[in-house]
Amino acid sequence: MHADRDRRVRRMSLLAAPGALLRRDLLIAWRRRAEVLNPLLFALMVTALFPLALGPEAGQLARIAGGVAWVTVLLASLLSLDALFRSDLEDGGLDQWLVSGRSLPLLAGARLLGHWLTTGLPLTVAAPVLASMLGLPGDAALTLLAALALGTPVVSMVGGTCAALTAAMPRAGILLALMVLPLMVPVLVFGAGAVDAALTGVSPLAALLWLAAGLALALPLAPLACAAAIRISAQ
Amino acid sequence: MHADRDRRVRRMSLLAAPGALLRRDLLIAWRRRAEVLNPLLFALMVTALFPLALGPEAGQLARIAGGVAWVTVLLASLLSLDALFRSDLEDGGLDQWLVSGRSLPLLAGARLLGHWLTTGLPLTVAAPVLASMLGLPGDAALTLLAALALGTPVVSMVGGTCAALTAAMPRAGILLALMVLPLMVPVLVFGAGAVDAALTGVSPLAALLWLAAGLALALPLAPLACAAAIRISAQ
Amino acid sequence: MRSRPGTVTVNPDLPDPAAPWIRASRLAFARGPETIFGPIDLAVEGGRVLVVEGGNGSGKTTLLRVLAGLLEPSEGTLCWLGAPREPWRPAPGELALVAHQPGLKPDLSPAEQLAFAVGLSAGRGAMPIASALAAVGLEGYEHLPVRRLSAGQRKRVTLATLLVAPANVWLLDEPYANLDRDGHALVDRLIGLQVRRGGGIVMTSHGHFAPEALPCTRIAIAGCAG
Amino acid sequence: MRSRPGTVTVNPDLPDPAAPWIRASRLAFARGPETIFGPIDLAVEGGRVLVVEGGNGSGKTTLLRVLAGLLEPSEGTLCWLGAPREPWRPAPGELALVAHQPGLKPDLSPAEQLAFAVGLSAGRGAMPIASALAAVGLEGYEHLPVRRLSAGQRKRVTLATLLVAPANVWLLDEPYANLDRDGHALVDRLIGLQVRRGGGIVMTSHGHFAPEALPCTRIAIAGCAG
Amino acid sequence: MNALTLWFHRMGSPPTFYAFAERWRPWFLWSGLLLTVVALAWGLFFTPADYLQGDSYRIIYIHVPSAWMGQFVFAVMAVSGFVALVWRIKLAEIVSLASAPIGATFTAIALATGSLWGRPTWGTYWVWDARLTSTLILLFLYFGVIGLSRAIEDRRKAARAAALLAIVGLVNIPIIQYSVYWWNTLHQPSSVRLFRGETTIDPSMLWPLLLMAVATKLYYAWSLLGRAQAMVLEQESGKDWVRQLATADRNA
Ligand code: HEM
Ligand SMILES: Nc1ncnc2c1ncn2[C@@H]1O[C@H](COP(=O)(O)OP(=O)(O)OP(=O)(O)O)[C@@H](O)[C@H]1O
Ligand SMILES: Nc1ncnc2c1ncn2[C@@H]1O[C@H](COP(=O)(O)OP(=O)(O)OP(=O)(O)O)[C@@H](O)[C@H]1O
Ligand SMILES: [Mg+2]
Ligand SMILES: [Mg+2]
Repeated sequence: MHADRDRRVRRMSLLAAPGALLRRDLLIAWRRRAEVLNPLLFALMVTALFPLALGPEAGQLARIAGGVAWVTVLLASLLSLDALFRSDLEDGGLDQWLVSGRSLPLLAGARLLGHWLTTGLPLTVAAPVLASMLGLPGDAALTLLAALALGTPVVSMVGGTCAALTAAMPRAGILLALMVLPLMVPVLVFGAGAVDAALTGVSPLAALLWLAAGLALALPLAPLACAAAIRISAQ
Repeated sequence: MHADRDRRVRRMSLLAAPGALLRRDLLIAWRRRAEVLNPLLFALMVTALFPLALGPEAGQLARIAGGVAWVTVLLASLLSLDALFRSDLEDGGLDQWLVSGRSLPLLAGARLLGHWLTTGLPLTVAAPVLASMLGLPGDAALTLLAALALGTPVVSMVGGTCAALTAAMPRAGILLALMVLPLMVPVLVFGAGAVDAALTGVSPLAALLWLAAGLALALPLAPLACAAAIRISAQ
Repeated sequence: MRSRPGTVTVNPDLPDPAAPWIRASRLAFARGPETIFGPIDLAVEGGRVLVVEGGNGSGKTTLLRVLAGLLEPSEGTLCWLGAPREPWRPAPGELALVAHQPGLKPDLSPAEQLAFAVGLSAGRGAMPIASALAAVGLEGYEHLPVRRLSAGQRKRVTLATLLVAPANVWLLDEPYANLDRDGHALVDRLIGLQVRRGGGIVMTSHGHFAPEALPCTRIAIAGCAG
Repeated sequence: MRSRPGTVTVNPDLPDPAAPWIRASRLAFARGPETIFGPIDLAVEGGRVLVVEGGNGSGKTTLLRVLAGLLEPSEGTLCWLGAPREPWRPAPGELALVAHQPGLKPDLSPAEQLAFAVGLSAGRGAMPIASALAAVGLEGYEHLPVRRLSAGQRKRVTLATLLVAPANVWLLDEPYANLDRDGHALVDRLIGLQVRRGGGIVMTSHGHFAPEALPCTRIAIAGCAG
Repeated sequence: MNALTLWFHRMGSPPTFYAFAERWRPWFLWSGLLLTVVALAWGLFFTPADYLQGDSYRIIYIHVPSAWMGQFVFAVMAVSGFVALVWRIKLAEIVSLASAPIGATFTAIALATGSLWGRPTWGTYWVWDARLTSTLILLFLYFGVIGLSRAIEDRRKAARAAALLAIVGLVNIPIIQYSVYWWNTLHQPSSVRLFRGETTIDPSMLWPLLLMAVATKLYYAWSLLGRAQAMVLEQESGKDWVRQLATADRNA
C-alpha cells in the first residue's frame, strides 16, 4: 500500500515537469489561436497550388492526389518545426530545463507531443477536406485519414529531433529541411502508397502497418534522441 | 563640372549605406557559405521526392516538370524568407537602420537584392540540373532558366515585403506562406506555363514577357512597400 | 541529516552534512586551445554569499554556466555536499540560475511564467505565486504579457522564480543589472532570505554592488579583461 | 551656422544656431488607452547631458525610442534646432542610439560591425575603426566573432560605434549596464568627448551612475513604477 | 484642404465618428433588409424558372451579389488602407481592418453557393475553372490579411500591417485574374464556358439581382460601422467621452 502510494507520488512528480511544459506550450498556442489554423490553411493553399502548377486536368490530379497530400503535409510540418526549440534556446529557456534537473527526455517528449497536437492533429482532422479538393473517393479519403494519423506523429518526432540539433543556428530553415526530408522518405512512400493502394482497389493495410511500426519505433526512441540533441545545442 | 561632381558625390553617398548593408549581408552569407547551397539542395531533394510520391511513370513526370520545378523553387524561397528581417528586428538592427536617417527603401532594396543573390541566383544557375533531373529537353530547360531568372527576383521582392510584415512574430513561418503564396500565383502560372509552352512546341515568349513585366513592376514598388512594412514592424 | 532550520532539503541522503553545497577543485574551462578561466578552487557554503568578481570578459558568466552544468569543465572536479559527481548534473531542487537570458515567453504573463517554474521545480517550501509577485513589486502586472514589461520588470519576474521554486544553491549572474534603487534593495532582501535558510549563493559582480551586511566570500576571477 | 568648435555639422542650413538640438513640448506617449509617460517638456542642449531618471517601468526606454523616431508620440511636438519637424525622422548624422539591443551580428567581428556602422553614418569627423576599438578596450578582440564576446565586451563594441559614426545627439539607454569599473570610466570619457564638441546627450539612469563633473540636467520621468 | 479630406479629418475624431455611426446604422440595416426581402420575393416568386436549370438557378440571387461583394470589399479595404498609410487617418485604418472579415465571409458564401450550384449543373462540387480558382485565391488573400492582423497584438500596428498587405494584394489581383485565365485557357480550351458566353441575361432576372447588389452593400455598411464602433470603443476606452457613454448607457 504505502510503497504503492509512494510510487504513484513519484510517478506524478515525474510527470509534473513535462505536464507543466505541455500545459504552457498549449497555453501559448491558445494565446495565438489564430495561428492554429495556419498549417491547415497552408495545406489547403499548397493543395490549390498544385493544380495551378500542373494544369487543371482533373484525371491527372486524382492520380497523384496521395502524393500531393503527403508532400503538402510534410511541408506544413517542416515550416512549423523550425521554431520548435529555437526560441527556447535563444531566450535561455533550455538552460532552465537543464538546470531544473528534470528528466530531459520527458520534457522533450512533452514538447514533441505539443507540436503534434498543434500541427499534425489539425492536419489529420482536415484530411477529408484535402481529399475532396483533390477529388479522392470516399475509401481513399479514409485511408488518407488513417495514414495521416499514424504518420504525422512520426514526422513531429523525427523532425523535432532534427530541429533540436539545428536550434542554435540562426537561419536553419533550409538546413532543417535537408536533414528531415530524407528521413521522411519512408513515411512519404508508405503514406502515399497507402492512398494509392486504396485508389487502385488494393488493400492499404500493409502500408498502414508499416506506418504503425514506424510510430512504435519512434515513440520510445525520439524523446531520447531529442534530449541528446538538446544537450548538444545548449552548450 | 562642379555641379556634376557634386551630384556624383551625392549619389555615391546615397548608395553608401545600402552598399554597406549589401556587403555586410554577403559577408555574413560568406561566413556561413555552407548554407548558401542549402536552398539548392532543398530544391534538388524535393525534385527527387516527387517521383517517390507520385510513382515512377516517367512520362507523367516530364509532363508536370515545369510545375514541379516552380513549386520547388517557390518553397525553397519561402523557407529562406522567414528569417530575412526577423534577426534584425530582434537584435535591434532595424532600429539602427531607422535612426541612421538613411533612405529606408534603398536599404530594403539592398536587403532584397542580397536575398536574391544568395537564394534566387543559385536556384537559377542550377536550373539545368533540375531540368535534367525532371527529364526536360534542351529548349524547355533553357526556357526554365529564363523563367527562373525573371521570376525569382519577383519572389524575393514580394516575399521579402511580406517577411518584413511578419518580422515581429516569433513563429511566422506558416503565416508568411499564407501571405506569400497567393501573391505568387501569377509567377507560378507564367513560369510553369512558359516551360509547358516550350514542351508542347508553342513559343514561351508571351509568358516570359509577362514575367518580365512583373519584374519591371516589382523593381520600383517592392522596395517602397518593404520600407513601409519595416516601419510598421519596427514600432 | 543537515539540520539548518528551513533549509530546502531535497536529497534525503546527503553525503556529508558539514560539507559545502558545492566544492570545486582546480576547476578550469577552455574553449579549444584557449583557457577561459584558470584552475580555481571554490566552495559554495550554506549561509554565505560567494561573490565572483572580475572585469568584462574575465569569465564570470562562463564559471556560472559550468557550475550550472551547462558547460563541461575542461579540468577539475566538482563535489555536491562533499561527494564528487561526474558528470555534473543537477538534481531537482538543487540549483537555480538567474541569467541574462531567463527564458521568459513574450506571450505569457508573469503569473503564467511562474506557474511553469513551479512545474519544473521540486515544489517544496515554496511561496505562492501571487505573494512572490507582490514581493518583487509586480502587483498589478501579474496578468500582462511579458512582451509589455520593461527591462527591469522582466528582471523582477526572473527574481520571483527564486521564491516560487526554491533551490539549495542560487547562481546569480549580475543580479543587480537593470534594476532601480528599490530593485537593489529587493535583491539584497532575497539574498538575505537564502542566507538565513542556509542555502548557497554564487553571484557575479563588477564590484559596484554587493549584498549589504551579509557574510560574503569574494573571489577574483583572473581573465584577460577587455 | 553653429560655431561650436569641432561640432559635427551635417545640416548646412541650421534653422537656429542658439536653439537646443532637440526640444520637446508636452511630449507624451500612449499605447492604446494607456499613457506610458505623461506630457513632459525637455531640451537637449549642446554640451550638456540630459539624464532621464526613473524607476523600473517608468518609461525611460520608451522616451528614448520616441526621441529616436522609432515610436510616434501620441501628443506634443518635437523641434530639431528650433524648427518643428513632423513626422519626426532623423537625417543622417543627427542621432545615434545605444540600446539594450544594439544590432550586433553574432557572426561578424567587432571590426566588421563597425565598418557597417560607418556605412550607415554620415561619415565625417570619424575615428578610424582600429583606434575606436582600442579606445574601448577591445584590442586583440577585433577579429573574433561577436558570438564569442562576453556581455560587457559586446557593450563596448556598441559604444565604439559612437566614435566611428559621430552624431549630433546621442541617445544612451543605461550606458553603464554590464560594464566593469574600467568600462564606467570609458563611458564617462566618451560622454566628456561629446560634451566638449558641443553635441547633445540623453541618457537614462536608475540614479546609481552619472557622468562625473560634467554639466548635467536631470529630469525625473513619472511612471507607475513596478 | 478640400471638402473630402476635411470630412475625413472630422470623421477621424472618434466621438464624431461614433455618433455618426450610431445615427446611420439603423438606416442601413432597415433599408438593406427591406431591399433583400423585395429582391428575394421578386427573384424567387415572380421570375420564371430557367429553361435549362429549372429552379436551382435561383441561388444566383445569393451567389452573384456575394461574389461581387467579395471583390468590392477587397478594393474598399485596400483603398482605405492606402488612405490610412499615407494620410495617417485612424478611421481609415479601422475601416480597412473591419472590412476584412466581412469580405472574407462574402467570398466564402460565393464559393459555397457556387459549389452547391455546381453539383446539379456540372455534376461536381469543384472544378479548376479560372473564375473559381481566382475566387479561391481571393479568399486566401483575405485569409492572409486576417491572419496577419490577428497575429499582431497592437491594434494600430495590426491595422497598418494588414492595410499594406491589402494594397499589395490589390495591385496583384488583376495580374492574378489574368494569369488564371491564361492558365486555364492554355490547358483547357473548353470545359466551362458558362460565365463568358452568358453575357445576356433576362431583365426579369437582372432587376432582383441589382437590388440584391444594393442590399448587400447596405448590409456591408451596417456591419462595417458596427465593427468600427466596437474598435473605436476599444481603442478609446478610458477616454472621457467613452466613460460618459457608458454612464449614459447605465442610466438609460
Ligand atoms: C465554387 C464555385 C463558383 C465560384 C467560386 C464562382 C464565382 C463567381 C464569381 C467570382 C462571379 C462574379 C463574376 C463577376 O465579377 O462578374 C460569379 C458570377 C456568376 N456565377 Fe459563379 N461561381 C461558382 C459556381 C457557379 C455555378 C455552378 C454557376 C451556375 C451554373 C455559376 C453562375 C454564375 C453566374 C450566372 C454569374 C453571373 C454572371 C456574370 O456576371 O458574369 N457560378 N461566380
Ligand atoms: N560562446 C563563446 N565562444 C567562445 N568564447 C567565448 C564564448 N562566450 C564567451 N567567450 C569568451 O570567454 C571569455 C569570458 O566570457 P564571459 O562571458 O564568461 O565573461 P564575463 O566575465 O561574464 O564578462 P562580462 O562582465 O562582460 O559579462 C570572454 O573573453 C569571451 O570572449
Ligand atoms: N511593447 C510594449 N507594449 C506595451 N507596453 C509596454 C511595452 N514596452 C513597455 N511597456 C510598458 O511601458 C512602461 C514603460 O516601459 P519602459 O521600457 O519605457 O520602462 P523603463 O523606464 O525603461 O524601465 P526599466 O528601468 O525597467 O528599463 C512599462 O510599464 C511597461 O509595462
Ligand atoms: Mg557575463
Ligand atoms: Mg529601460
